[in-house]
Parts: sequence; C-alpha cells; structure tokens
Amino acid sequence: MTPTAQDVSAPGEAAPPSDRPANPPRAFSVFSAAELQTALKKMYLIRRFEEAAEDAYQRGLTYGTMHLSIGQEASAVGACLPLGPSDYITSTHRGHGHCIAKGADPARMFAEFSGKETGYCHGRGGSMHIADVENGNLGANGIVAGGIPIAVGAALAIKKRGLPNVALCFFGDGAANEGAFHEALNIASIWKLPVIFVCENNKYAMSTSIERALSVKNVADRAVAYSMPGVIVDGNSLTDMADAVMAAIERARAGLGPTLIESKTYRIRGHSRSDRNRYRTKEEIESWVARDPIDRFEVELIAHGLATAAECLAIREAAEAEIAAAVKFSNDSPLPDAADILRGVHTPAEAKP
Amino acid sequence: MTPTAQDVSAPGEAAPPSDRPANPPRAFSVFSAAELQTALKKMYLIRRFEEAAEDAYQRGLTYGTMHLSIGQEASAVGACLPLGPSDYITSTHRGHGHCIAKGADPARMFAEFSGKETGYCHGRGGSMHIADVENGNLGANGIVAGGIPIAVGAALAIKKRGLPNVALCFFGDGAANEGAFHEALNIASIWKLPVIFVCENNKYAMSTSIERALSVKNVADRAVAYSMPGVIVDGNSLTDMADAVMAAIERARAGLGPTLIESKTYRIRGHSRSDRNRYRTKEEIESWVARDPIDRFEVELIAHGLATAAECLAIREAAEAEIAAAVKFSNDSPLPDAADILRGVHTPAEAKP
Amino acid sequence: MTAPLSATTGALPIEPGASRELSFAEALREAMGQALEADDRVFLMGEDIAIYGGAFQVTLGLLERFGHDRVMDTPISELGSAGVAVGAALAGMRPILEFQFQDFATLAMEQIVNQAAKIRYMFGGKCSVPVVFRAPTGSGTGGAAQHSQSLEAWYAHVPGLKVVQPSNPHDAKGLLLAALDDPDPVMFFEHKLLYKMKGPVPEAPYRVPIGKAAVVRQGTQVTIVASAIMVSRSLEAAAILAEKGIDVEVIDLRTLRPLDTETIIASVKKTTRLMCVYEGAKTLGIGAEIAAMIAESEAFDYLDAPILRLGGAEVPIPYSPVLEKAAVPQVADIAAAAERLANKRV
Amino acid sequence: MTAPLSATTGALPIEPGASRELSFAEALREAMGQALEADDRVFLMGEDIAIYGGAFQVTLGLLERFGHDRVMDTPISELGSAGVAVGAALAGMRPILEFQFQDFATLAMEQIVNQAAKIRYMFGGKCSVPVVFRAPTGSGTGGAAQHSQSLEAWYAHVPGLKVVQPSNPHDAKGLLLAALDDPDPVMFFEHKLLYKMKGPVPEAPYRVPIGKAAVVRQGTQVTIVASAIMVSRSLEAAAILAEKGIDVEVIDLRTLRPLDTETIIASVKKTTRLMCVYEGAKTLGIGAEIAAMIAESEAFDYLDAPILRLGGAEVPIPYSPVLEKAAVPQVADIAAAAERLANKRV
Ligand SMILES: Cc1ncc(C[n+]2csc(CCOP(=O)(O)OP(=O)(O)O)c2C)c(N)n1
Ligand SMILES: Cc1ncc(C[n+]2csc(CCOP(=O)(O)OP(=O)(O)O)c2C)c(N)n1
Ligand SMILES: [Mg+2]
Ligand SMILES: [Mg+2]
Repeated sequence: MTPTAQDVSAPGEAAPPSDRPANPPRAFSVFSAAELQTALKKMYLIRRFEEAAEDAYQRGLTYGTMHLSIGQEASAVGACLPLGPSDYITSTHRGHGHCIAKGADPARMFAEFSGKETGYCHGRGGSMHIADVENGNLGANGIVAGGIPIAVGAALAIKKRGLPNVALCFFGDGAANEGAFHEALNIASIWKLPVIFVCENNKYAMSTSIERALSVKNVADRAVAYSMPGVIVDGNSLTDMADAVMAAIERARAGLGPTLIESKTYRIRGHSRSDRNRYRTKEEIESWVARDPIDRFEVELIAHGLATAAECLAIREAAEAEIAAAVKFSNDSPLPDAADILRGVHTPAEAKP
Repeated sequence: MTPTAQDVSAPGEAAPPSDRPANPPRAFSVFSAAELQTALKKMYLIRRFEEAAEDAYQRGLTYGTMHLSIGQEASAVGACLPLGPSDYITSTHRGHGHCIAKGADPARMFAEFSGKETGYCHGRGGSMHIADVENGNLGANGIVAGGIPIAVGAALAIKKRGLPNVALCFFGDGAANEGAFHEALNIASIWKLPVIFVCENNKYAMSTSIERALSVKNVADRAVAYSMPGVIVDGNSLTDMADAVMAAIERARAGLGPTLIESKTYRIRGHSRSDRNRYRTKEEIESWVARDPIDRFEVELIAHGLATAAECLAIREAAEAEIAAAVKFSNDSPLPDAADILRGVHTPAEAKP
Repeated sequence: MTAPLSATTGALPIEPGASRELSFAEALREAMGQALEADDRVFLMGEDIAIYGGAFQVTLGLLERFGHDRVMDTPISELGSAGVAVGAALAGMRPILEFQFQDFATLAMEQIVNQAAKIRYMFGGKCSVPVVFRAPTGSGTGGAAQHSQSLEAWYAHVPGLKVVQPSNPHDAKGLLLAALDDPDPVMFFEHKLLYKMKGPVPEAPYRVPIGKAAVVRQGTQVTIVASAIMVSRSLEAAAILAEKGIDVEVIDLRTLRPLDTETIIASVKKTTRLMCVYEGAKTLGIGAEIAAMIAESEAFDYLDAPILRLGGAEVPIPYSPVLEKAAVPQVADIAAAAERLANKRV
Repeated sequence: MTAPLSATTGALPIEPGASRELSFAEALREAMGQALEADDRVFLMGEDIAIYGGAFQVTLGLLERFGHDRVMDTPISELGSAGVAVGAALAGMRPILEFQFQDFATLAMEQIVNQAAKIRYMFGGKCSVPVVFRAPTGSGTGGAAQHSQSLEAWYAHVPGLKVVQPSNPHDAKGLLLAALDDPDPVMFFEHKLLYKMKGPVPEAPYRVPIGKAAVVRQGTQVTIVASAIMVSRSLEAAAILAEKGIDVEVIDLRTLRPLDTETIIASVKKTTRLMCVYEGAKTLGIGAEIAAMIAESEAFDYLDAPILRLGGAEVPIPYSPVLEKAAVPQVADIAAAAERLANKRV
C-alpha cells in the first residue's frame, strides 16, 4: 500500500512532495501513512510504558525485576511492522517493546507487570513472561536464548500447516553465545523454515561487552555458519528494520529459509534494577541518547510528508494518555486470589480438545 | 629431527634417496623414522584391537555397545603424533583409536572393554569411558560433544599454569551441531586458549548424513563464526593430520588461540552393534576401503625411505602379537568384585590433597 | 483399568479376538502409527528415528509409511530439538520427541522444565504445550554411566509435567495414546529391557488413563510398589514368596506424576507393610515420594513395619555386568527384602 | 559444630574477639577471597561476576583484588562454562563456577550430572573433579517461574555430587571453604533472601564440615528439619509455639547430600514427631527423602504421629507477591502445621 492523499491530508507542516528526500525507505511505499503513524504511536507507547514502569519501581510500587528497552523502540516496532497477527514472535526478558509492537494492550501489560489478576497472565507471569498468544506473541522469556528454538518450532508448525506466515525471534547479543542459538539456527537452516532471527545487539549482555564475550565482530558474521544471509541493520532506524524484515519475509515465503538480522542498537537504561552502571561511560550513553529512535522516525515521517509535527505531537499525547489510563486500570485492578494459586498449571479436563 | 642413517638402516626395499618424492610432508622432517614407525604400529594396534573387539562381540563374549573406528586410524594417530604426555586429549564414544594413539596400553584397554578389574577403569567405565589421565587422555565420552568444553577447560588450566602444552579435542561431525560445540569454541576463541579442535567428519552421525544435519558444507566453515582458522585435512593421511596439528600447536603456543581442524575420513564399520546399514551404499563403503589409511602410510614411509616393506610387515606382526597378548591378559583377568561396587564414587578422605 | 498381569509371566491375559502378542516396542510403534494416521498434527522428531528406526528400533518402518515430513531425523541437538517441539506444540502441532537415551535429555532440561512445564502457568493458563517426550531409560544393557540412568524422579518433582512409565506392551500403547491426547507435556519413559517383552495388545486404539496405578497382583501381607522393569521383577519375586507362603500385592505405578495415591493407600491399609522397588538412585528416587506420602497419610496408622525402600545403589551405573547387576534391584534382592519385611513387626 | 542459632533472630551468639557481623553475601565473598589468596589453583568463573560483582553482588570487589585472570566473566554459556570448569578441575585447577540463578543450571545438567558427578567413578577412581558450582536459589524476590526455583533435590538424587545449602553467614563461609577443600564436585546453593542476613563470622578461615547437620534449637515435642531460609522461618515458628507451650527442636540440614541421618534419627527418637519444611515442590523435594529415611529407620518405631511435610506448592513459582508467598512455606504455615502435628496422636 502506498500512502494515499487522505493519509497525508492532515494540517500543518508535512513537507511538500518536492522537498522530500530521494530514495525513500521501502517501508514508506509499502505502508500507509496511517500505518506508519501507528508505528510511531507504538514507539511512544513503549517509551511511556517503560517510564511508567520505572516510576512505579522508584515509588516502591513494584516488586520483581524489570528490563527496560528504552532506546531500542525502533528495533521492536520496525521488526514487527511487516508482521500480521498470524505471524509469531518470541521475545526476551527485555520484552515490553516487542509485546506492544506486536499489538498487545498496554493496560493488560501494565496490570501483568504489577502482578494483577487482570494482567495478560493473571499475575502469574510478570514482566518477564508477558505473552499474548492470540496475537501471535509466544511470550517474553526469562531464559536467555530460551525463545530461539521455540520460534523455530513455531516456524516448523507454519511450514507443516502450509501457512504463508513467519516466526520472528528476538534475542540479544548475549544470547548468541548460548548453545540454543547454535542448535536452533542449524535446524532452521537445514529444514529451510520460515523464521527470522533478529539479534538486538545493544553491545552488552548485562555488564559484559560484546568485545569480551563474542568471538566475532558482528553477530551477523555467524550467519555463514548456518548458510543463511546475515544482515546488519541500524537498529535505531525503524524503516531500516522494517525493510530488512520485509526482505527476510519474502525469502521465507519463497521457501528459502531463515535470515539472521543483527539490529545494532543500545539500551539507555541499566540492565535491570540491580545495575550500578560500573561498565560503561556516561559519554557512551549520551552519544546514544542523541540517536533517539523516536525523534529520528518523526523527522523521517515529516521529511517524507507522512506526518506533520502537529500530528506527531498528537500521537505522543495520545500515547501518554493511553499509558496513564493503563496505569490507572492496573492500579484499580485486584490482586490474584491466593486460594487460586493452582489454577493454570494443567489444562482442565473439560477443556481438552 | 630429520631421519638419521640409523633410522633407515634396516634391510630391504627402502627407496633410495634419489627416488624419493619431492615435497615430503613436514612430519617426515620433524619425526624420526623410529617415531614414524611407532606411529605405523599404533595404526596397526588400533586396527587389530578393534578387530579383536569385533570378534569378541561376534562370539558373544562382550556385553555393552562399542563403536569402531576402523578406517579412521590415520586421523587419530596423525593428530596425536605431535603431542607429548603432558598434552591433553579428550575423546569420544569412538575412542579406541585416540586412546592408543595417545599411548595407552592395549592390554588394560581390552580388559576395560571386557569389564575386567585390571582395565583402565577397573571395569567401571567400559569401551565408552576409557581414560588414561596420567598420559593426558581425559577420557572417551559417552555424550556427543561432552568432551569439547572439557578440553577447553584443560586448555584454560594449561594457560593459567603457564605450561607450553595444548589440549586436543576429538569429536565427530554430529557433535558440531551440539550447543556444547558452539559455546566451547566461542570461549576458547575469546580467551585465546591453547586448544585444538579436531572434528573427525566421517560423513555420518549414526545414520544421519551431514547433508541432512549440518547447515554448512564443511564443519571447518564454522571456524569463521569463532574467528579461528578452519583447516580441512585429508583425515586418511597420517602426515596431513600431523602437519595440520603441528601448525595448530605453534599457533596455540604463540598465544594466538585455537584452531579448528576438520579431518575428512570414513568409518568402515557400522555405527555400533545395532547398525543394520540402511543408510549408505556398499559402493560408498568400498570406495573408502580402497583408501585405507594404513596401506597409504606404509606406501608413503617406503617411498620416502623411512621404512622397508619388511619392516612394515614386522611392525604389523608385532602389533598383532601385542593385541593377541592383550586379549589373553584380559581373558585371564578377574571380573570386579560386586562387593566393591561403591569404590570410586568419592575420593576417600585420606586421599584428600 | 487394565486386567492384572499374570503373576508368573508379567503378561496380560489375552481377551480372545481383541489382541495379538506384540512386543513393547511394537506396541509403541503401533500407537505412533495410529496417532500419525488419525491426527495430522502429530509428528515424530528425534535422532536417527527415520531410516535407522531409532536406536531401539521403536520407530522402524514409520518413515516408509509416513515420509520424512512426519518422521523427522534431527541433528544431535537435544536442547534445540526440545525447544522446536515446544514451539511447534504452541503453534498447533502435537510433536513426539524421542531422546535417544534418557541421559541425553539432561541437555534439554531447560526447555523441558523451564519452558514446556511452565509456559501454561506463566502465561496465565491461556495456552498449552501438548508435547510428548519419549526416552529409553535404565540399565542392563552394558551402556555404563552415561547411557543407563533412571532420572525419572527429577521430572516427577516438576509441577506442570506428567510422567509416565509403562511396564508392559499393553500399557505402553495405551499410555502413549493417552499421552498424545493430553494437552499438557508428558514425559514418557521406556525401560530398555522391556522393548522385547511380548504381551497381548489390542489392535484398535485405546487409552490407559494417566494417573492411574494398577494392582497387578493381589496380596494380603506386603505391598510392593514398582514401575517399569521392576514390575515384572517384583511379580517374579512375589511368585517365589508365594511358595514360601508369603502373600504379596504388587502395584504397577504406571504414572509417576501425578501419583495414584488412592490405590497405594488402599493397598497399604490392607497389607500393613510397604516396600518400594525402583531403579533410580535410592536417595530421592521415586520410592522416596511413595514412602513419604504413606508416612504422612491416613495409612500411617495401619503400618506394622517400617517402610522399606529398595532403590538403586548410590553409584553411577557401572559397566561390568557383575557390577551393573549389583547396582539395581534384581529378583532375588526383591524377594529377600520382601521376606524380611513380611517378618518384621513394630 | 556451629553454636546453635538464637531462636528469635536466627543469628549466632558472638564469641567476643573472634568474629564480626557480616552479611551472608559478605561471608561468601570473604571465603572466596581467602581461598583465592591461599591457593593459586582457585579461580572464579561466572556471568557478570567481575565488574558487576555478580547479580547478587557476592563477588563484588574480588576483580579489583585478584584481576581478570582469577575472576573471569564468562559469556552466557552455562553448559560450556560448566564443562570448562570440569576440564580445568581435571587438569589441576580448583574452579568455582557461579550460575547466575539456579534455574540456568538446567542448561548445564549434562556436564554437572553426566561428567562432573561421574568422571571419577567411570574412570575407576583414578582422578577427581574438584569443582564448586554456586547458585542462588529460591523465591521471594518476584523473579517468577524461571528465576525462583529450588531444584536442590535433583542434585541430591545424584551419586557423585555433594550438595550444600547454608542457612546463615557463619555456615556460608565455613561450608564454602569446606567445599573448596573437597576433591569432588560440590553444589553450593545460596538462598537469595539470605544474602542480606547478618551474623557473626570469624575472620580467620574455618571449615564447617560437609555432611553434618546442626541442631539449631533444642526441643522435646516436635522435630523440624529445614535448610536455607526455612531454618530461620522454622526458628521463628518455634518461638511462636514456645509461647503456646509447644517445645520444638529445629535441625538445620546444611548438607542435603550426603544426609546426616544420625542427627535426624536421634532427634526424632527424642521428640517422636517429625516435620520437614522445604521450599522445593513438595513431591520429591528434599523432605521426601527425610521422611522416607525416617520411615525405614529405627526411629520409625518411636514415631507418635505421621511424618508431616510442608513443601512448596505444586506450581511454577508465580510472580504476583500474593501468590508467590502462598507458594512456599511461611512462618505462620510452619507454626500452624507444627502445632497440628504436636497435637496429633497415633
Ligand atoms: C540462560 C540464562 N543465563 C543468564 C541469564 C541472566 N541474564 C538475564 S539477561 C542477561 C543478559 C542478556 O544479554 P543480551 O542477550 O545481550 O540481552 P540484553 O539484556 O542486552 O537485551 C543475563 C546474563 C538468564 N536470564 N538466562
Ligand atoms: C548427547 C548425545 N546425543 C546422542 C548420542 C547418541 N549417539 C552416540 S554416537 C552418535 C553419533 C555421533 O556422530 P558423530 O559425532 O559424527 O561421531 P561418529 O559416531 O560419526 O564418530 C549418536 C547420535 C549421544 N551419545 N550423546
Ligand atoms: Mg545485549
Ligand atoms: Mg560422524
């Protein structure tokens, strides 16, 4: 779908066609302005969701650990933009962004984050296990690399069922040193499965920099060990991510098998609550704050006449309002009933298919 | 050491210097004729040991499973030729060859294979767990890829202790698809450890051909994923193996880290007792029988004037006699005492260092 | 419920017309064949299960009938394969993954225990993971320490898993079909020494319910609780003791998780003496749970003697046959222990 | 033996001059520092143990003192790291490998159980594998199902392993130094909620022997056997019951394998009532072994009531605090159960 007149008809400062940059990203000719604006909104939702989570933590309202993806929003939203609800994703401990990008409701997410009965997992899972299976999100995962073979399995199911879908698998640079990564990529390759491996390389696994843990310069350099393309993408560019994933989807649909995409990005916040930031410099962090993926996408949208500054502001405010409402929904929600603790371990007999 | 006059002074048909092939393998200038003849003897010991094992099995005298390496002798002996007793190896389920190559006593090996108290492991281990730790053999291993990280650990100990040694790790093509392979090679690379990975690619993991299980053409192609050299060697050539390992040792000693050597070879026998050979053709097997590594090394030794045909025959007969004696030693040996079953689980208190 | 096994042979009485003699391996193969025929979602994965027919030939011939898409050889990648099975199950399939030996499932514990067992609960009960993990277990084949383990108790400790371990061909087929019906993950353990055991197996598909033990021999003086190969050994021991006038009841657990506590408690109340026979290491083997369960149950008051456990020796399984035999309970050990127990009084 | 903990605070009485108050984490850190100083062969491996100081800051500051060669960050490769530790131990070193959470050791079971635990035996007793695997365990921090497990019982089921689980700073230091002396592999489990617990810890190196339980409170009516965080919870429960006139003895297991059966049996003979309190899933948790051991021991005859087990609920650990608390025994649960038990009669 190319943008229609209607999509860009909003008032204000959208650049006139003559001023627009040459060589627009492919995503700009595939997705409508409305779709692209929704992507922008998702980035704001992620940012605000995590700021709200941080705030709840600082005010002593939360409990478990949390891993924030602030700074990585383009990677999550760009990768999910070409996916539909019947495509699968698997996510990680740093999964709020992926989950919102795949279309989850922030209110039920915040409720889950807060351990409430109204959360996606009825409070059983928490931040690290939010899943939205109906929307094709097979869940965040507390185990580094745990989701990689699961995504391959989902792709196997897609292939067996003859569906046109893909499974997209998010993981970090640290996960690329797990045996599960190796086994899963090998299997995906030999069976030519429709799976897209998206490594979000944010330069650190907790405190451990890739220089000290990874035996190659780029995670994508490992693709040759599995005879699949290895693509390096600027993970702070939503459109670069979307374009790379679109190419991988085409490859997968053509029966050519998996692609490994390395999204070079950066997490602005610490690894988790316990991070005292002993392992990176303020300068490094600030240099990445300056490359903010949301700002960048806004500028791009405006430059290409796909949104006006006023629209962007409205989108941001709508996202803020939505997260405020999500927090309120969560705060107003009940905690689970302790008497109910066993519910969900096994499928009840009457539900058996 | 270059061969001395004394080394080649045996009577008979050794080729005169003028007739010898140009470009001799490096091993022929590094090892003495006596050392090379010992290598030939080890190949014969391996062959006869395994034939004797097969015979014992066919006569119903053995019990557990066994994995024969007939056809792969050059790989084992060539790789171990440059090693000394303070270098370590780790081996596999198909480990008789490695064990003899590293200098073990076939009599105690056969006793172990036969579950006798006089065996290397006092009958506790059997074929799949023969170890000879004093000689630097950290053991066969019943777990595919189980020995790979152990070899890396031994190399770490070497480095920490400032020793000039290496650890050499044998494994099969099938093992290259295990997560342990990936994790171990990555660690060895980032820590620049003195370890040599020797993948004996005999084209099959049990019944599963590399074409159906391995996502690259050569296992050595995976070396780039760990920034180490990947070397493909004709594993049926003892000298090619020895030369490749010598280069890897030099690299390791220079502090440059690990090497991955892929030894292309073939097992002539079935995978194990239970193999009904449903997965490969007679023609394929026969084509490899024609490439017998022992014949080939003999021809080479003779061509280069390092042994005479008569010497080779004598070596072979000596090996046959040694294995016959080993079988007799084993047959004459007692079984373990069942009352002793708990011995060896824990280090006795008095032995604590 | 299954008809009780005959005390001497361990075989089920043949219902005329309904069943033929099949081996344990054949019974499993028939169950998988029927499941593959009946349900498109079912497929098999494992190392060398296709052309080779599996290390123990359990899947022999299924490749020819169902092709490589349904009978898939995996690379030697236990963790990855387990994860693939979990993912496929989440996405609507019903995979059966064969581990070549139970020992190698140690490589896949993460996926089995952290993912398969927990996903349904962690996700708030919104999905399920219908996967069956099959694995040959136990000693007796000279496999030594890394090919002979009986770690069933590990899985039986994990909420979210079901653990099944048949003792005869009939139950092998019926429990495997029941496992395949189950929407949640099932560990299915097959003792290697049973693969060649013959017994009557009805041809039409049937289910042996998960979670139900079977009283395979009625008795009044001692209850022996066993599973897998220990059932036939216990029946043999019971036959020996019968000649000495000691009347032993034998319970075949069939399912290790969830335990059929009712059947065990009822038996102990009747016999007043309990012995647990199992192959895994005695400490924290399945018999530990059974003993503990009885010791805290209403049956405690009925006990006329301490609860005896005959488990595996506290060693890695040794290679040499003389040691290997000594490492796990044999018929004579069971008979002697049961006799001691029968004569003990509080 | 350690001096008994004070019943109310769970702290050891201070011997003047001999010890200072340290936290559990500090005690472990001191033990590792002293071992690194005393023995060149000792080194630490683990994820983020160097600059970061470990997820729970246990190794904080050791990098600065001993450098990257002795305090080694590993990639996220639990199986590989465990194998590297095993290999280094075989080749003369004494590695301590920290798993960031016990849950992740599921990835390394192969190396721990098939290799570390069995190598000495498989190799005929010719070598040993002196490696210490440390891991934080347990729930109570909102880590949810994949960061809160208590799978100690798995390891306690494995011949060839020793399994240690201290309950206070004093034992943490002494047991860790004892584990490092041990020529065989030792699993060392640290309950996360204990890391900040303070208590007296002598400065000079000392050992708390592996395999010895401690009677941390003397009592006459009920024996509670516990370990890790359940020791202080049981002591609190005992203090509550003391006010009701119920006199509870509390045993701190300290070592889960090998079990100190002697101490437990002696206590049960005295009190005639046994309760096992543990955090792992009730089924086949460590309490199953203790109950079963007593039920077959000479103490059986002394029992005046069934053996009670208070274990974890049969669920993956849930996230929400209200559920998480309900999933494992709390002080009130222990007090209520012990009171019921004290009033029970056969
Ligand atoms: C198997 C496993 N090992 C260790 C951990 C602890 N852990 C959680 S996140 C993390 C770092 C992961 O790094 P990376 O994959 O780069 O993802 P990022 O956090 O940078 O997004 C670690 C070590 C874990 N959760 N699972
Ligand atoms: C972890 C593990 N998985 C499976 C097996 C069963 N098994 C033993 S050898 C073997 C094939 C190994 O193939 P390869 O590594 O190529 O060595 P080869 O037998 O060809 O020498 C298999 C599957 C095992 N021993 N360990
Ligand atoms: Mg990272
Ligand atoms: Mg092979």
